[in-house]
Amino acid sequence: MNVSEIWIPLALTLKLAAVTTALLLLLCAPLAWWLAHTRSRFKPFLEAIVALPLVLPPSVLGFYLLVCLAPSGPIGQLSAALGGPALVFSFPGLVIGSLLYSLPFVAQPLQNAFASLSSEQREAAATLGASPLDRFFSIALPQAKGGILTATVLGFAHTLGEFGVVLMIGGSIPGETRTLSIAIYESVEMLEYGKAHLLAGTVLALSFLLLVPIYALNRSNRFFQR
Amino acid sequence: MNVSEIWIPLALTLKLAAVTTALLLLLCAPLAWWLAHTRSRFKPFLEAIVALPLVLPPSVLGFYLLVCLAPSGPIGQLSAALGGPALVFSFPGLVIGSLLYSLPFVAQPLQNAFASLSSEQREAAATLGASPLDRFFSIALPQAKGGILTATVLGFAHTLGEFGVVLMIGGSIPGETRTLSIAIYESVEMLEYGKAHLLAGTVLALSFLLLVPIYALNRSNRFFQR
Amino acid sequence: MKISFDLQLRKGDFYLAAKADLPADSVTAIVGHSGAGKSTLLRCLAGLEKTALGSIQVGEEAWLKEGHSLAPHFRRIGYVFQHAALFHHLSVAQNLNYARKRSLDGELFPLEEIAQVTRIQHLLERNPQSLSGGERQRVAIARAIASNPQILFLDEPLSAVDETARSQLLDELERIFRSFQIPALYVTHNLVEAARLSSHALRLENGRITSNAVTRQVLTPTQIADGSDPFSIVEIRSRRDLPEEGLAELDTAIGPLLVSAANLPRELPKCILIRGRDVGLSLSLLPETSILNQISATVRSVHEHSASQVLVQLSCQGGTLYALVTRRSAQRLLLAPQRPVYALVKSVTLQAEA
Amino acid sequence: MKISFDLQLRKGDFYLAAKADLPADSVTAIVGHSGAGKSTLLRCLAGLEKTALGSIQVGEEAWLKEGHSLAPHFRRIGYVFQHAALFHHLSVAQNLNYARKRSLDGELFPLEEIAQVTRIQHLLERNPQSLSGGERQRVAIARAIASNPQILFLDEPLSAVDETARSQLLDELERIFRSFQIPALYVTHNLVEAARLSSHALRLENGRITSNAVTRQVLTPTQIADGSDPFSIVEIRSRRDLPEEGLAELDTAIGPLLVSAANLPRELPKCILIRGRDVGLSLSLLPETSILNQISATVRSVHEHSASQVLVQLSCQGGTLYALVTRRSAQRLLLAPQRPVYALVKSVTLQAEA
Amino acid sequence: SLRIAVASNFHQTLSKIAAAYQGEHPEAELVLIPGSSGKLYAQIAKGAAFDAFFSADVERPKKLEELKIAPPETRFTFALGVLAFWQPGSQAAAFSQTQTLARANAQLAPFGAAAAEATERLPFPPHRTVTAVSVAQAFTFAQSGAADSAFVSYSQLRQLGIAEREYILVAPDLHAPIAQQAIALNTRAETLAFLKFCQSPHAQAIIVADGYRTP
Ligand SMILES: Nc1ncnc2c1ncn2[C@@H]1O[C@H](COP(=O)(O)OP(=O)(O)OP(=O)(O)O)[C@@H](O)[C@H]1O
Ligand SMILES: Nc1ncnc2c1ncn2[C@@H]1O[C@H](COP(=O)(O)OP(=O)(O)OP(=O)(O)O)[C@@H](O)[C@H]1O
Ligand code: MOO
Ligand SMILES: [Mg+2]
Ligand SMILES: [Mg+2]
Repeated sequence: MNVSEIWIPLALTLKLAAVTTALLLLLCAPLAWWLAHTRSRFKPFLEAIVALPLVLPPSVLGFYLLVCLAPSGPIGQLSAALGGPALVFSFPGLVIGSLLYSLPFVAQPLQNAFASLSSEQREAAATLGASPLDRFFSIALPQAKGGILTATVLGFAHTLGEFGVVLMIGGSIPGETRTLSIAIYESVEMLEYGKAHLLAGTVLALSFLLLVPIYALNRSNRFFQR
Repeated sequence: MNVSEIWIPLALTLKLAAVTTALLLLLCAPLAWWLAHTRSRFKPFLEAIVALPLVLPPSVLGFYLLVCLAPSGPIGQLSAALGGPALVFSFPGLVIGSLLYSLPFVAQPLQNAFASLSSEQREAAATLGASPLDRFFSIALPQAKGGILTATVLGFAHTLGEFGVVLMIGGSIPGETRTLSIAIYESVEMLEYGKAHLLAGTVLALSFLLLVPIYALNRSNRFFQR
Repeated sequence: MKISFDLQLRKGDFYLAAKADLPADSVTAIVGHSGAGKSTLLRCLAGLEKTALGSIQVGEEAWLKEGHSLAPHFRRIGYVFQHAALFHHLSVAQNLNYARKRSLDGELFPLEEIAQVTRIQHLLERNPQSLSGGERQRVAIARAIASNPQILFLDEPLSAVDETARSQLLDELERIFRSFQIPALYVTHNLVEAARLSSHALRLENGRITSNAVTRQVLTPTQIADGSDPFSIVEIRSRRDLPEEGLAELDTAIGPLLVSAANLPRELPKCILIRGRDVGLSLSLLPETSILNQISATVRSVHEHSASQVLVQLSCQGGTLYALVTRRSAQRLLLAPQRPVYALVKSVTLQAEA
Repeated sequence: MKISFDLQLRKGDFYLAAKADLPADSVTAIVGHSGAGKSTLLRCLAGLEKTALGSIQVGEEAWLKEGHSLAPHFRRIGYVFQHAALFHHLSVAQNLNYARKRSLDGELFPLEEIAQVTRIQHLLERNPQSLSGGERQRVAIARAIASNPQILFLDEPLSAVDETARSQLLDELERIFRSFQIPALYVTHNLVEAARLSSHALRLENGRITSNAVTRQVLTPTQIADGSDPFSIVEIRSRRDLPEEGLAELDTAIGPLLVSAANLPRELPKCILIRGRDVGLSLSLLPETSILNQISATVRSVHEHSASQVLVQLSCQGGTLYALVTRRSAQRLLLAPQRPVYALVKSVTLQAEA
Repeated sequence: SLRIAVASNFHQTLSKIAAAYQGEHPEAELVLIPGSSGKLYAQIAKGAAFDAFFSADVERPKKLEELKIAPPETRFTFALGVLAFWQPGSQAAAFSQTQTLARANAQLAPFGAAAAEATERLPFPPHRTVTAVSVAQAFTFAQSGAADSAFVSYSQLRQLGIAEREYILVAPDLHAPIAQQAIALNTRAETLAFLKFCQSPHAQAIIVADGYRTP
């Protein structure tokens, strides 16, 4: 087994996880903020909808996504009409799938973190001349750090490990949609246990090496934060 | 397709999700509490370990679990030596697998919720004669309600939808280890799309009907809580 | 400049309905019992109560008008909250800088000066959550000033501050208000503090404004029926310092008064407070005593005050002075309208201090 | 009962090293400037500072001994925090009940009575976060009492409370301390409050205990060099009420004093406060004035106080009284040791009030 | 380049065939995409850009042909699976020793269907059957020790070099043939050329050597 067999899917996986997590944070921040503060009657419905991607098995979710995103499907047609990229068996498609599948893991911790912020300090910031956006970035985000970290870790790790959705709408195209988790899965399926152990070990070690400093960094600021 | 084809796997799935979530909450509460308050140097390592089950594809995690839990594996032998039940192809085995797989979704939101509680009120409770356990139940838990709800929903929903691990260590025995998500997966694989739609629709509708009142309940208390 | 508002707000059982015109170029005190709605009124004016109805006009700007509310960050206020509300994720210095960065045009007081005035220089690198109660409140005051506000809202800013610091901070606040011309709304339950700092005052009772006038009038003893200490607020016309004795001679509405200069702000204060209980009465002049101020006066009326005491309203050269004396003395001195007396005021009691 | 402690605690740059023996059967005031370590000391005694070293002995119980610390919930204390620390997820009534349910044996004050005394009956169903500042502090006091503590720790409990409520709450606290025999440690920056409530006092400065004695002595004007108002604390021996006039005649260490009975607690107070600035001096008796208390005295010493004022220490029948007068008067009356004078004290100033 | 979707169980063998093909046609680029037949089918039906599909069954290629997703008359049987009964670690595999028997789901995998049929006809004692989604998973169940016996594909045993005493090859007459079909998904010359190669004696030899039979 040569290095590129690990390296290519690894790079792809990291890219997918990074893009997905970044997009999810961007998308979920306003959503979570709204959910944390609204008094709308529709809030429980929206919250339930956010949680729904979780309850379907990933490959089934992938199947429905496939139906929607295929060139013949509603979203696929829309994308084609707008001159967008092909959404199945392509990287953009994987991103869409992962976005949907990891949504709850990012949205919910964010919402919790935002909801537990006291309004006192934001009010103080407002009287000091901070606009709502300014308040969000200068007060709410730093104070919600713990929740944002959790959202990021859960979103990133879940995208790393996900393969049901990815396999279905991605199709395991080397270098394009064949992520590390698919490579591991396939190794097991093809009885190449040695390779599977190696790949799984790599992912675990890498994740561990990534997570420990992140958590350590968070911890070192904790004293100041409390 | 007759009713029992939905009903039996559905009942099994709900039972698995309920048992897993309940156990996870019990196990994770002290863990999360400790993580939220310790100043130990090992904290980042433990936090990283808690997140690790996420980064492996579920069926790969399932594979390793299978190796450990099989009668010849270390845990399987232990269980047998202690007169415990068989851990593969059995409900207890599914519970163990789901526990591991859903751990981060329960532990992390709990930890966040606990960490964001101010110590002031617990200190006040201590001076009023509340023991540490009493404080935990009478002050920390109610005030961490939002985080506990998120942990419960994420844990429950994720167990509902999980099938990679379950498939691997459960072996799809009807009424015993064949959960709804496996049934849906199998339908899709068998090109029985009609049945798949029906099953998936049922899960979605049920989850929605379950989640909306839970969130609504949480919301109605929010005003008082803030 | 002027502030006019007409506000309505419901919060549970509590209903605020407050309408007033205030001069917005000086300090206005807002007094009233606990729960009267003082904090709520400030919050409405700051735009923090989203459900407040009515109108707020500050100078040329409409802060609240039917259907339109100016966002809080556009109302150039500096707000010192009753609970300091410091930013926990920033150090003390960063808290000040936060305000400074968002302050608009206009001449700025240097941060060092602000820190010095509020005595927080040694705390700048600290985390707000490690501060003591009094330290926190001083940082909150400093932060509000750092934002270079057009108007300061202060909600009991000195309640956690110890006596020495309080009296010095009062001095400094007074100086800041005056020399930097920052008008202020000042909520306090300390009437003496109110009298000392403000020229105008509002009294709130159960969500309504029950008086709105110059401080002297609002805090007038006969207006205040709540058992708190009655006092007179006497206008000062001019001042002559006697440096060798550390005294100042004030020309006031009730005649000349000798006061310890150290107890006066550097600027000429507009008025001085004289507590009713600090005023004694005599039928004749008393040369051989330490009482330097002996003011010729006429009894205007005598009010019941408590089982043992009466409040005597005196006329002195057209000014009004209140004396609180025992019923026994009143009988002994035959106090009644028109009776000429001397009001005895120890000069040392004349400190304009809380 | 007695409390002995010898505590060390480092918090950043701040170092607390406090050792003292206190009587634990009465109220001990803890005074000192902002940041002196008053709150920190209380927290150590309550067991809330886990890193505190040293020892605490309360009566027979060792709360802290080398290697062993009694958990806070076993120290039967009622703690009123500087920031109320009410439980937000419970209503006011539930907050009280929380404390009540966890209270141990002993006779209990009914919750209704506690609510009435602290004037929070109308707030029982409310959410603590909707309360005004003063309301919160009153609920915190009520909750601490509801826990039926062996000893009360109060950290500036009245700072957010308005004057009327404060004076009434002080009365009630006094009554509670006395009639229910709850000893207390009372942190305040208000020396008059300290003098009124406590029989013993500690002064903290920069983490050290600089005095520890009966209140009279700790708060003695010549001990306090911080520019705060000097006052005398005069022991009361007996009391005779004159109901028809609303007055009470007190037999004190400096002679008989006439005081408004309404200004005295129902119980015989141990001592009365006389502010230096409320004491005038005369060379002769003044029959024709409202000043009822004219006490024959001898000047013991004259201290510089400020540019314009001197503090005169007087001997009256063996008791000590301080008068604050202008330098001008002191010169005019030729005040010097041994000079016989009359101390003039208006009875209405003799209210044991903050 | 050619993108060939292949049922997981045949992936190894097809790699060898592809290598041989590339030996003869150095310019050819072949990308193999393994997966379960059902998943690959769904993807092809939704327009996945594969050039050929090696299924584990007959059903799916036939359906693609019927739905006109695949061109007509390119479908052929490339291999017949050989069913094996495996008892890992045993000295001599015996049906009578079975307690937990793993096999693939009869409805999902042709090996499963064949195993189900064979089970009826062979002398098994009472036992528990656990089903896997694929024959690969059935193999894993046995390999991990979770199940003591399993119906697997002879090709898998060959691939891992399992000792002969541990398994019994099931007679072909005990079940319907496990026909595996391939189909072209377009009529490009390269596609057809490769499919043609797979039917060549060279390829057939590789297939047989890996534990399949040829039609
Ligand atoms: N959500 C609510 N429901 C019911 N009453 C409320 C609510 N919020 C505030 N109040 C009441 O409004 C009244 C005014 O509160 P506010 O904080 O303005 O008082 P305040 O005058 O500032 O008192 P303090 O001097 O004690 O700070 C209080 O009695 C308070 O209990
Ligand atoms: N973590 C810390 N690092 C550095 N200094 C600290 C820390 N925590 C507390 N301090 C300092 O300890 C000192 C004592 O604080 P404490 O709260 O006991 O004061 P206090 O006497 O109660 O004052 P106040 O009257 O203002 O409430 C303060 O100066 C405070 O700044
Ligand atoms: O739950 Mo999955 O499809 O096994 O990632
Ligand atoms: Mg208020
Ligand atoms: Mg303090």
